[in-house]
Amino acid sequence: MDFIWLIPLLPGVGAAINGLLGIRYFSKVLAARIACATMGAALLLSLVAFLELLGLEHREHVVTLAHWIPPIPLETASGIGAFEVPWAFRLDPLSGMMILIVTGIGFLIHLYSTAYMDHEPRGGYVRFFCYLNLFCFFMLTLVLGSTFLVMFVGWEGVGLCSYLLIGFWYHKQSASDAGKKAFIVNRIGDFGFVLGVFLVFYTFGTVDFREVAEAASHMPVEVAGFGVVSAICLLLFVGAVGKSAQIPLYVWLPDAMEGPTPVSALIHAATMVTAGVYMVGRNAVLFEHAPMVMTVVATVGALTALMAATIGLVQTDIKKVLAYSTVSQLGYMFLATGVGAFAAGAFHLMTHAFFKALLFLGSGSVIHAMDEEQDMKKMGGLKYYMGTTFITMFIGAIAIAGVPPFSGFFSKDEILYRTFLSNKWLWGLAVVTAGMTAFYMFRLIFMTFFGDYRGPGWKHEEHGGHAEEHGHTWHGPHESPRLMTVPLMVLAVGAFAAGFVGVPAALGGGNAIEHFLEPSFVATSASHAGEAEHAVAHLSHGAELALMAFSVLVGLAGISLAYHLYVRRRGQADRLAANWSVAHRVLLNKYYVDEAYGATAIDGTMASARGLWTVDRRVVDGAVNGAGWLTRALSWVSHVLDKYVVDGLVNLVGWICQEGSYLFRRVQTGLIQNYAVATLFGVFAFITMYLVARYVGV
Amino acid sequence: MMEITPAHYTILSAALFSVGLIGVLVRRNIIIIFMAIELMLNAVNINLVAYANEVENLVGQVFVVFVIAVAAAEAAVGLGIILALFRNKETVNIDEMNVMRS
Amino acid sequence: MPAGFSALDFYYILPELLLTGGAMVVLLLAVLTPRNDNLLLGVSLGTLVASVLSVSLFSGLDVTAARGLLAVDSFAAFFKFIVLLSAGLTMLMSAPYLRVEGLKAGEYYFLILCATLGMMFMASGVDLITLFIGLETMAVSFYILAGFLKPNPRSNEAAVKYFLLGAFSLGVLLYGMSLVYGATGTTSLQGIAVALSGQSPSMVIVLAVVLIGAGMGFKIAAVPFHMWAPDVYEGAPTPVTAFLSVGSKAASFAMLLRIFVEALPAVAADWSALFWVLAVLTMTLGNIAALTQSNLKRMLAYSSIAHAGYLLIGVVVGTERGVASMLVYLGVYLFMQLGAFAIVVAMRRSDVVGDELKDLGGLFRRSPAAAFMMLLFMLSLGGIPPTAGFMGKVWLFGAAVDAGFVWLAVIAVANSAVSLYYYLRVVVFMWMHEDAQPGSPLVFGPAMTVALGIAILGTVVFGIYPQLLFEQAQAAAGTLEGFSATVALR
Amino acid sequence: MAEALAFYTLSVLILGLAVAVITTPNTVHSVVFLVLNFLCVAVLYVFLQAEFLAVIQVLVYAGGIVVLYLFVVMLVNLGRSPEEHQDPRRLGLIGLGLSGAVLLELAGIIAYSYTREQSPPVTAAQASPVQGNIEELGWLLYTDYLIPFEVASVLLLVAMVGAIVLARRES
Repeated sequence: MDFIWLIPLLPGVGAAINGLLGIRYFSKVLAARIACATMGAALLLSLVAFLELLGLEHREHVVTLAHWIPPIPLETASGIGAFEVPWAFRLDPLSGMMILIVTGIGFLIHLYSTAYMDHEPRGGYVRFFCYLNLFCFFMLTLVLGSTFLVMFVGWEGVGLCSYLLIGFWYHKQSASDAGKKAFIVNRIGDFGFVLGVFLVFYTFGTVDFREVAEAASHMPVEVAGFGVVSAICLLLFVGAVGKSAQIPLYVWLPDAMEGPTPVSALIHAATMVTAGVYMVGRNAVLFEHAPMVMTVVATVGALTALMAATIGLVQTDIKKVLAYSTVSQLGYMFLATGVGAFAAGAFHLMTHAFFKALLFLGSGSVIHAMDEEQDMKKMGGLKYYMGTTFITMFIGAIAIAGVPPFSGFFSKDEILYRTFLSNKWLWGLAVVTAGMTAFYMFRLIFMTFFGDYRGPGWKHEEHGGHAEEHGHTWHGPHESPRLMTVPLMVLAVGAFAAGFVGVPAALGGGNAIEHFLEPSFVATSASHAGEAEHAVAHLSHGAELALMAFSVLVGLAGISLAYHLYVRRRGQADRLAANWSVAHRVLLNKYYVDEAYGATAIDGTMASARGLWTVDRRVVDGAVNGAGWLTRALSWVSHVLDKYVVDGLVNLVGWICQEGSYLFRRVQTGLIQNYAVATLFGVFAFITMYLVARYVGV
Repeated sequence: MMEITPAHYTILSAALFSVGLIGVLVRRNIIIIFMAIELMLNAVNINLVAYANEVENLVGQVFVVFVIAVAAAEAAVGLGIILALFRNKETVNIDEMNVMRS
Repeated sequence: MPAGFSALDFYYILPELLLTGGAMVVLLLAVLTPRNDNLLLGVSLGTLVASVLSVSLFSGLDVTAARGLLAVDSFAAFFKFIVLLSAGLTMLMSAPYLRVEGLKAGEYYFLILCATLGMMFMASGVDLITLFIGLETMAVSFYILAGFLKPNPRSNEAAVKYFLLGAFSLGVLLYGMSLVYGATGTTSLQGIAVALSGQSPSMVIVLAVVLIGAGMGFKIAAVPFHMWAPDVYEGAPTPVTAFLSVGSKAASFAMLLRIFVEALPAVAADWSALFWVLAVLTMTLGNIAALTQSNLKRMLAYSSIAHAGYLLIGVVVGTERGVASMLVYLGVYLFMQLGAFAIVVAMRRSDVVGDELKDLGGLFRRSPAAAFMMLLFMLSLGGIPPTAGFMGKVWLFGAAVDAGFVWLAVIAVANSAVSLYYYLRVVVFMWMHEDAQPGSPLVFGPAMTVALGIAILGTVVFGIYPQLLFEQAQAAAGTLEGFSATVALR
Repeated sequence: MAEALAFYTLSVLILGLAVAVITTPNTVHSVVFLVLNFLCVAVLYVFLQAEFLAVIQVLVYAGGIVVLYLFVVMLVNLGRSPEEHQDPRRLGLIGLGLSGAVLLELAGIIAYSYTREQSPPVTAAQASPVQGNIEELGWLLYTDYLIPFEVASVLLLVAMVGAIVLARRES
């Protein structure tokens, strides 16, 4: 298994070849082949490594490649420690799972991109694959790194790639602005992370994950106070918040959708943004010793999940819906880690990687088919044009909505269950979020694939107008090429089946993934035996099943609500008025008032005949109305927070720097004597400083 | 007051130094500014010679020899620079030398 | 031979003698064969190599020579290596530049060699007079070099600015030195330290600390004594700017350390506070002012100001660790800064000035190799692992934390984060902007290739295997005297 | 008493001439005042037992450097006053104020610490085998300070080369 260092290296080599030679010399096909081949090889190696890992007794293997930072004596809390960092990679269950996700999904997205990016000019095409490979290189370094610093190399590297790829279409102002925003926000997170690492070294005298975990496991759990471990965890969590787009640093992720869709799928849904969750999981022992920070993590996670879901309810840009959904699901993962269910968080990370990558790629396929149209109001009825995309995306939506036996059900349910045991309030928030998630995902599906086609025409009179601006003729929505649909199908299988590795005991499963991942979250295999003593409280299987049923019902309610609003009523509305087909443009509650009013006025006789059913429906509608209004208000509040507070802070920092820069430039008048005056002023100020310090006594 | 101590020389030197400073800071003719810098160096020399007299070793005077040598070298180079500049810009006004700024 | 001057003394100044001799030969050749640029370059480089070899003869020693005026120790050897290497890289990148600008190579190389000579005396002098005369030799050479592009008004202006402000700050520096002499009766650093030990430092010494600090602060371009730097860096010929920002800065730091650590440990608390303020001001202002620059040379000037701020951390810390980490940072800074300037020089062609940021537009498509090298230099300057700049920062900031200057380290880390913005802006220009001169790749001559190769090698190798640099720096810092008092007073 | 009288007279002369140097509008007058100033400083050196330096001061400064100044003043003879154009952003007054403040600080600190510490540290004067100021200085320059002396010669060579490079007209 000593070859695991090759896994990150292979995509790195691909990036180097494409970057150094490809941009000048390679054809599109050759560059794509190199990129895909290196990723494919990395995937194979990952599989082999993973299988070998399963055969290991201790489920852990560390490969030290070379010395990196030689021993530097540095002061730590317990005397002078040697700050020594090797280039070391660690394969354990957590990183094993991650490399499979990164290489597997990465490979599929590489394949998908060969077709998706096809209309790019050659230079841009090769550049894209160079960045994509480079990203995989850094991401794999991040997950395999055995110390904080090696992880930091990957951490910064994926940030850089993300920044480059968001701004890939740099001539678009919005794209380069989004890249900048991502960059600035991530700096704030990185600042916390770096300070956290410093503090880790100061406290433990090492930056190796395993050694830190060992040392931390002997420290008392900081139940009552806010000690050094809590400080470390809080700082690390700041880093995670930046990378994984949580409140208050989530603002960059929705904007990041300016990048090409495969990038959104790989970096901003499946892998990079989960790095924060991964990092928290990696330091599970540390976090378990800081219960206060755990509460912070769980609360931030739950609030983010809820807030992003509310925003998702009213978005009409297909990628924006998915982006907010990603933020929301990441919040779920943090909620899980925050309540101590690290395995559940990692499990959700994996299932989410499948279905969210699937949904993003599906949306990419839709956007491709619609000639770069992203507004769902201009779609509709696409299931007749692109069956494969529809079916696979539908599977993804079912998975995320938490319908058994699809993967999302198992992972989400595990999180809900563990949250319920820990904190009922957070559980409430999470359940509401689950309902909203189901609603907006199916709203997306229904708006996109059901109903009537509402996009631009293509058959006769409008034939040239819209399409020829893009330099090629558009023949209406169409199914994407095989290279794009095959990855969709593979991911759909994953989105369906990935959950079976974690069937809970209440359903007769063994929750295999939790036991598999457990060694990564405890200090040593020795303390693994004593795990029972800090095992969490259990509910009876009956109660667990009831909770499960409840959450499934909430999910189904969300779906049926979406169906109610976007399919059933619209069909009815079509018969009532011709302009009804654009009703979804109208805000939710207004839609309902009008609809109910129209229904009672025109079908008045029918209404009286229907009797009780109508009353029922009005009650339901009223509730929906209220909920809709509340949601809108929440969305508005979130939006205002987003725009004026969080954005404001980010902009303020930038503004201060920029204005400071201009101020210094104005001071630089070019006049020699002013420069001499500055020197003299410095002398004067320092002498005065000393005089004051000495004779006035400060 | 009547006994002349090294402090007297030092204060004279400080005053001469400040006159030089003022000359550097307020005049616009580069040549005069340059002369003001020579005044500053002279103030340093007075200081060094006075101290050498006080502490009764000649190191201070040796230092002065080197300061004078450096002053001569700087004068040669500085005037060369001023000449080169004058050929290009036809001015020795320091306020007209702010092409590069901010 | 004068009394008390032994053959051994001449042996110990062999590197300086070789350099002087080489400079004279170059000057003669410039008269005899003025058009033979390659010969002049070869002789100059040969002189540097010979000097490097002779420096390595003494690298393990720790003695004083020439009647206590020069120290032959690892500290001096380390700085001599740095200045000789930076002079060599500067000459290598100058070769194509001189051709394009049509400059006389003989005088140019002669002046570079003489500036290097001055720097070497700054590194090894342990007497105020030696240090001062070395400083002036360097400074006068740079005054001339800054104005070497005679028909160019910007170069004239740079020379005038550097010269006037340099002479001005020299006055301030000398005044401070004269006060020190007056208070102690000696110019020997050792003697000053002995005379000051055991008495409570008088205010005159503190005054001298401020004046010398201001004079040295001018040379290292520390805020608020920095204001000459952006203008002079922009106007001077680009290789001279590179040499100014690396060689001059390194030698000035050597002199600063010698004076403050060896001669003034009695007032360590005072100068440490002074440099704390200077360091914070310098790195913050340097980084923030760099954010909005559009001229590449000017941006690099502000970046070099910011780096002086980081380097000052090592002086503030003042311990052996602090100084050692500062030396590491200087060694790293040498490669990345000179590398970045080498790319700027390579952009200069007969029809293109190439020092504006927008001239880098689309460099990645034009010259991927150059773009990748620039990327590495920028990442290193920004302190991103696994480049050498990261190593330097880790050690430097670690030393600060270690000595209890936690706030200083926090400010420095925040500054590094800010600085990434403008370093990556360069990357953005190279990768994401329209091609500034489509279809005309940069051409590297053999000399430039060697210079860039060395710079890249240093940036990468010291990032992955910094052991060698660390050992040298630690040995060098170990021979600087006066730490015990510093540490006691911290 | 006589010493005091001489000192104060010279001080007034030196400072007065210095002020004249930096206030005269005419550059040539400035140069003349500078020469006179240097001569007064040379006299001051004689009082301080630095005869050799007094000679050097007259020879190098008054004789050499100032002639150089005169040359340059003649060479850059302008059609208009060099002080005609003034940049409004220049902080002349602030500079004036700061100079005054720094002078006050310098003088205050020096006077204060001199009254406080009446015992200036005297290091052992280096034993020199010769008598007389000039011989002693020469001895020191060619033994102890030989290295800086030689470097100074390189410095002067650099200055010479530089002056030629910069002042030479390109053909």
